Amino acid sequence: MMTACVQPETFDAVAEYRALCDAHPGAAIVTFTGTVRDFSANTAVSALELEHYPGMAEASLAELGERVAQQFALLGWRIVHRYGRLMVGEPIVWAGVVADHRAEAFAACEMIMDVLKTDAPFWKREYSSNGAEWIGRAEQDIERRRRWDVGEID
Amino acid sequence: MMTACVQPETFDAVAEYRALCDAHPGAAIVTFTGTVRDFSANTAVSALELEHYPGMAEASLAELGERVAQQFALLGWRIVHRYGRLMVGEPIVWAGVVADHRAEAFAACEMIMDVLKTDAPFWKREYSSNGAEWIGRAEQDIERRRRWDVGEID
Amino acid sequence: MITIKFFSMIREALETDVLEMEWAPTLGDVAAVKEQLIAQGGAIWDEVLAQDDLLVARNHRVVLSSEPVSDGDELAFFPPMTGG
Amino acid sequence: MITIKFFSMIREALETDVLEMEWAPTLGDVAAVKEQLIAQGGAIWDEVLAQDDLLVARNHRVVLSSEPVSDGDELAFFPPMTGG
Repeated sequence: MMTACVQPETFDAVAEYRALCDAHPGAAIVTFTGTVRDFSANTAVSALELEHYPGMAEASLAELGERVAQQFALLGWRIVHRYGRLMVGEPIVWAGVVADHRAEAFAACEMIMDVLKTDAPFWKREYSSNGAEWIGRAEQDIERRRRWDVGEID
Repeated sequence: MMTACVQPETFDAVAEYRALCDAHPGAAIVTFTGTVRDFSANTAVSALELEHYPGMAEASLAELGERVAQQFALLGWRIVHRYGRLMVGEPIVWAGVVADHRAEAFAACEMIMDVLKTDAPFWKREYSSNGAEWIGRAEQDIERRRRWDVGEID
Repeated sequence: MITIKFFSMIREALETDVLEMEWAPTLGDVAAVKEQLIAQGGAIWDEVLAQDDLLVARNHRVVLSSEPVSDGDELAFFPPMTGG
Repeated sequence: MITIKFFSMIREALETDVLEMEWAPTLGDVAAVKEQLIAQGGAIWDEVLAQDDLLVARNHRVVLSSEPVSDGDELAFFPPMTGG
């Protein structure tokens, strides 16, 4: 399994994990699940809106998966990213990778998340008691992105 | 959920993942799944035997989980480790952590695996066409263990 | 013809999702297209498109202002991405 | 009385899973227990327990040879661990 999916509907993270395990028995699997948190800079968040660039979003995630797969000799990978309006507790993003060894699996999954944060065309807006607010890019996300020695992915 | 489990029976990694997600909605979740690989240094492996030190194995995994949880402010964690005879493709070990942010979740899960490899009292023996052979500790496992600034866990 | 899309804060500030622009040899690179947009749009467009952290994509890849532009291209302007 | 366990290659080489030893004040630390085991067991025990990478646990914690031993303790000797 080597696919990326961009969708407005919620997804079943458990089913994603099962599908990846079933497709690739006998190796090291690392997964990341990101869900909408109910706080952000001390303001209660009620919902999140993710704007995306149709076409480019799908292409950038697919290219990211392929690049990471090549760099870490992955046996399989899967990225799911939502867009649209999400409620607190819902999954936003899911990434799973399969490698022969754990070092490669951890690095690959972390690279996917770090690069995706800054290079995939999604923009987050939070809805809270203060109204709607676009989220700025965090300095630590830029730092984490720099650890991976690749050019811009888009 | 903050528990370690040492058992001879196989386990359902998907059920472990579901239980962790259900117990902790709204955060960053990283999981590691390790299964019996069918190769090792070019010899076809048919089965793996894991000897363990009853009592110390449980205690060391519980202490590891607690220490990592404290270091990375985890909201939840779960470690499952098998012992006894395992067939190719079966799960050996599962670790899942929940944190507020992805950096902490990745680091915590990787630390659990790196420390567990060298500090938890399990010993692997591979069965192949060459007979049974105890597995030595890999140099890279010692290197990876050194990255985590904690004393010996047991 | 080139298609130009706007996203997130940029889209809101310009009150424009997408527009089309007749391609001409004078629109040789991204910077020239930006100048043309500002000439058409006026002060607000000047301010918004001058933002330091503005990103531009050509055919779904982030590029520099010096990137050549061809007839049929899709350009897009947007702020730093915040996925995941 | 102290309980002494052996695991993996050490267990196999010594052909012993577990044994008990009467505690005495002379068995003040792990090194003294090791000497006593070698005195009882002979050449093979001397060779096996002299291995550079031999680890020892006292009451489920890996310790140094200088670790004190008390009546009622559980000691264990084993090679480097290879879990996960």
